Amino acid sequence: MSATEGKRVQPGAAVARWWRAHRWALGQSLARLREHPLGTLLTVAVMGLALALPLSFYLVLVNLAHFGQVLGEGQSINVFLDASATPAMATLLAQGLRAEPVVAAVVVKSPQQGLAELASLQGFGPAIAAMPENPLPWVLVVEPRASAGTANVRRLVARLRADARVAQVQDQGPFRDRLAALRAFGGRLMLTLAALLALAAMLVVGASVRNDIQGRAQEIEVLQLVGAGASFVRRPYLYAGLWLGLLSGLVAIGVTLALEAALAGPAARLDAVWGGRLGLATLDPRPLLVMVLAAAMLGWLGARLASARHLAVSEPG
Amino acid sequence: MSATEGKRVQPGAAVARWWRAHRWALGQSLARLREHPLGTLLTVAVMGLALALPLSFYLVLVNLAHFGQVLGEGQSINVFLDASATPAMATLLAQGLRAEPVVAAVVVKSPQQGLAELASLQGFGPAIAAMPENPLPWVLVVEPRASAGTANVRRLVARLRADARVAQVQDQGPFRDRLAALRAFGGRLMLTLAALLALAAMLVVGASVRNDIQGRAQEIEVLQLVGAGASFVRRPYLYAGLWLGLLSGLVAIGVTLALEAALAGPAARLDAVWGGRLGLATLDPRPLLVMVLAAAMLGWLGARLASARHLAVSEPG
Amino acid sequence: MRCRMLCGAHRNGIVIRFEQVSKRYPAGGAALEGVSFALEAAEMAFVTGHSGAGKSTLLKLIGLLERPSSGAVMVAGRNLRQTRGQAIARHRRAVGMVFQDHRVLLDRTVQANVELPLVVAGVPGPERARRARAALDKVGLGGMEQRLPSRLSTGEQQRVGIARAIVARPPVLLADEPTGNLDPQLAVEIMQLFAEFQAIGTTVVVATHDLLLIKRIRKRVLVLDHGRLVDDVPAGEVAA
Amino acid sequence: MRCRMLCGAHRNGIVIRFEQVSKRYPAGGAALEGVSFALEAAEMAFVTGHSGAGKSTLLKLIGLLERPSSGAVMVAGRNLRQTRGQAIARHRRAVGMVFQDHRVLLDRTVQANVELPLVVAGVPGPERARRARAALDKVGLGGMEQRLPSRLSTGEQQRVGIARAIVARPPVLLADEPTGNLDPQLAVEIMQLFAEFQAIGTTVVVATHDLLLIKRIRKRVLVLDHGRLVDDVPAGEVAA
Ligand SMILES: Nc1ncnc2c1ncn2[C@@H]1O[C@H](COP(=O)(O)OP(=O)(O)OP(=O)(O)O)[C@@H](O)[C@H]1O
Ligand SMILES: Nc1ncnc2c1ncn2[C@@H]1O[C@H](COP(=O)(O)OP(=O)(O)OP(=O)(O)O)[C@@H](O)[C@H]1O
Ligand SMILES: [Mg+2]
Ligand SMILES: [Mg+2]
Repeated sequence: MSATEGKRVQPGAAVARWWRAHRWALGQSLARLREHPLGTLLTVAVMGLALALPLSFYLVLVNLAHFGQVLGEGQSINVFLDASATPAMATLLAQGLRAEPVVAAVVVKSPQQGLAELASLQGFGPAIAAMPENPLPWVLVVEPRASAGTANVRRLVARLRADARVAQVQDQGPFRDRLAALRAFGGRLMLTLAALLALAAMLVVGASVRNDIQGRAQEIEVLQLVGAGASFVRRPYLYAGLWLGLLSGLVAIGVTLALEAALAGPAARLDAVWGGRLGLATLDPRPLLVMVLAAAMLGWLGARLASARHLAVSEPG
Repeated sequence: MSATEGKRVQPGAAVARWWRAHRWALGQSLARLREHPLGTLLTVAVMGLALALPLSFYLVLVNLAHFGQVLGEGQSINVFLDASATPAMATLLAQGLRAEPVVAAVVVKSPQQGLAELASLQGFGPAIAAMPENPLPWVLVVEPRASAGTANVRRLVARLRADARVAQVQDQGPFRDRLAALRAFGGRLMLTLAALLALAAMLVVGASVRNDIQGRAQEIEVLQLVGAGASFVRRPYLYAGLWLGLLSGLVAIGVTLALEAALAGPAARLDAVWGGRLGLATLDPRPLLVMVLAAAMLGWLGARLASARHLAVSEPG
Repeated sequence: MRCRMLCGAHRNGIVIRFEQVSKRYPAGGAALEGVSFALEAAEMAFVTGHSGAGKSTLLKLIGLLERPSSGAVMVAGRNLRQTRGQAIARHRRAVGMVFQDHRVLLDRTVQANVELPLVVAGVPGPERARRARAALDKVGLGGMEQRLPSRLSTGEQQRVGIARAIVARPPVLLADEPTGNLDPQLAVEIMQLFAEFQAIGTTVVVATHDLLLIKRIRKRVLVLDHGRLVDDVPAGEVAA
Repeated sequence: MRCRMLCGAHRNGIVIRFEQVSKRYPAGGAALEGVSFALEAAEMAFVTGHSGAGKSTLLKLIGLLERPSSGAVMVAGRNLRQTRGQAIARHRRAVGMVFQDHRVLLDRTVQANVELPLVVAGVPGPERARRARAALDKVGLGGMEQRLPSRLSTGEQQRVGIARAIVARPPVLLADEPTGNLDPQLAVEIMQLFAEFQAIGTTVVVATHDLLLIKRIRKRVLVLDHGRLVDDVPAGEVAA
């Protein structure tokens, strides 16, 4: 009598039915995207852009960090030892400094080296030649690690200043502070914008799936009226959300690559003036893959959230 | 017999009818937004965010330009004159340089001033005191204008080097090049992102109005069936687009202000390390007003574009 | 405004004329095939025939919702083939139509639905409300002005559609199966309402499959069969 | 699956029972008021009454599209009050329903529309197509499988809705004004189709205002008036 009576004895019928239901939902979700090519395109474009921007920001941030390290390189600390300091004392102090976690490298400059450097400066040659004895002290040129915090470096400078063997410490602290502040500002700016964009992407997904469901209110109602359960009704939307997310992820990658290409010129010039030391990072395939998967998940989740609300009408009034 | 026969003799009836039609469209457009508060909110939020980002970028760009100027300040050119140069020659040359469009200021340093500066350097005091005569030449410290292109500055440096009265020119050209490259990169990055975001905003407006119209396809058809003309049918959507745009513009301003507040801390720290010379720009009300008007126009335009396509079905089949 | 189009031909001569009209839809066979007839001003006619015979198509051609594939549809002496753009809207304002699928907006109040043609015609608010109430009273929906059609029975929705068609008192009234969801007594009342409109000069065309009703009301009957006009019975000759 | 719910009560005893059922909609008066009756398995009944009498409401209560404000609706011996969630979907799969407003999806082919209940039931593709074609043949739409309902006449759309209701051969069949857009001959054919279903054990309830049809088919008649059951005429006593 009933539609399904004939199937009941068949083995594996439940699996077959499950597979049929999913295949149908898959077909529906694809048909839906194909039916409204413009709408699909628009949604994918908007969501893709929204996702491309945080991805691009991520890349810029990675490069900025690198850039900051390169800039930080030149900012060494000059430690002038006391005039009474011996060569052995200088070597000992340098060794101690090299063991500090904050320090990347230490160069020891003898008074002779200092005088030679001074002599090479414009106009001083005759003056130095005329000097009766070398007035310069031993100097340690300390290069802090790029990763060392400014506070740690400042502490080291203070400790050196307190050292009895040290006559004076010449530190470009203000410059290092500026650089750190600049990087903190840039990082915060980028993070704030990225958070806003992620929010926008979520809103776009939500709005799109919500619109799709609203446009199909009649279809959903009919499915419910002919006895479809909640999961059956929801399935095509979840698949559609998944596809939209996937496509958006691909668009995001495309846009990011295009952005990279557009910025390649200025970036290369930037690198050139720094003598190629910036070594600007190219796109790592791993974050891209993560991005596509995250986008698909986001689409699915958006569809799930949007459909949960609409399927509440299944209950009779 | 007909609905309107009674009105025909009344004076000013056409104006009254025009006003009634517009009032009705206004009411409809507002009712429409109120009917779907969530959808309206979502659209306004997405469009607002999309508009907030270019606005924020604009602000950052303005500050970056300012910032670049401050950084550029310190980058003066030292012109060492020939040892045979007289004080009059130095003054004359300085006057000529001050007339150059590239030059912001010129400071003339006598050999005495130079020696005094050198003496104040650590460890040189005794050496200089022991010198039989002053070996230093006259020096002109030339400060280029921040707005001068690096190429122009480079040309000036080359001209000075070729000058017979000049012994040597000490120019931090590489640094100036670096700074210019950095600013070009930052500017291009911001402009590219802003263009992408403006595109996204347009897409969002288009998608939203298109969805609204699609959701009202039945209503539009009924209006056409009872004899509404194209402009009558379109009007509520145009008004709705206008409202959405206006609201989005306001949201954009709100987000931008929030962004500014969030960045106020790091920006202030940045300014502090530069000794308050950055004077970070606060929001100028004029671009904000322009933004709101542009957003409203954008909404209206999006509605117009989206409705133009849908109203083509008015023709009988 | 609408009288520019229809009032001239109103009380004298032919208002609707079909000359060898055929209609073929892109995705189907011939819905109408060589149909010719003429209706005078203040005449009322039924169009009947089996499901798919072409009744709705005939009414849609008069209301300019469709255009003929060949032949000429003349309304008030004008060939509608030349009607374009704004003139289509003007034509539709002069033709009140009850749609077979109601076309009532489910999310607007009953009153807002009925007022629509008046809004389009630019009638002021208070007069709109008064006339909408009067029309709703006539179809037995007095007191339901503020209800949403989604909360009405199907027959009640159908009557909202009827009230909307008559509210602007158009010179031509087309009704497509207006009583398909109404009980026999109400159906007769609605037909009498249409007859009243006819009496004050309105040209009325009603598509229906309700033979009882046709026999009761006794107006001219056009019979369609697979798109062809197979019979045209004058009002006097309808069997009781 | 559906037989868990209805097959037990199938060939013996009561399938549908109303006990003092009242229904008040939030935004209206009482649509049903103290209605009690019982329908046996393989029984066929008409529900009639004026527009707004409560016919659709009665069918919606059986199909679990609405819940009663008071009283009990029992289907196959179960009080539907306890039916929740997945069980509602299961109940609806066991009840084929023709909706007064058709509820046909205009942007899916006729075949896709008719196949919907089979898709939901998990019937394989080829069998779905075969059964959909058979159902469409029965309502006189053979050959229209690939048309879109938006390109059909209203009566044809209505028949798509009828084909969809019968395609899964449900043990209970509810039809709300299924012939409102059909010509008299087709209406009789559709009723005979329902009678065939009754003959193989289906319980059939048809809401209609077509008195001619009620007289021709001669089944039990429930008469509603302003929500009250005012008459219950057994099949044998219907006047010809
Ligand atoms: N969702 C609803 N909300 C409020 N009132 C409703 C709703 N549905 C129906 N009604 C009211 O309940 C009453 C009965 O409605 P019902 O649809 O059952 O009538 P019906 O007998 O099917 O009428 P028809 O022959 O016109 O289809 C009507 O007065 C109607 O206005
Ligand atoms: N838009 C369309 N595209 C293609 N074919 C159509 C379209 N509209 C109607 N048809 C076909 O034209 C024929 C006549 O349709 P029409 O709607 O005029 O019939 P009808 O007499 O009103 O029928 P009913 O009584 O069922 O409403 C039908 O066979 C129908 O399938
Ligand atoms: Mg029709
Ligand atoms: Mg009903």
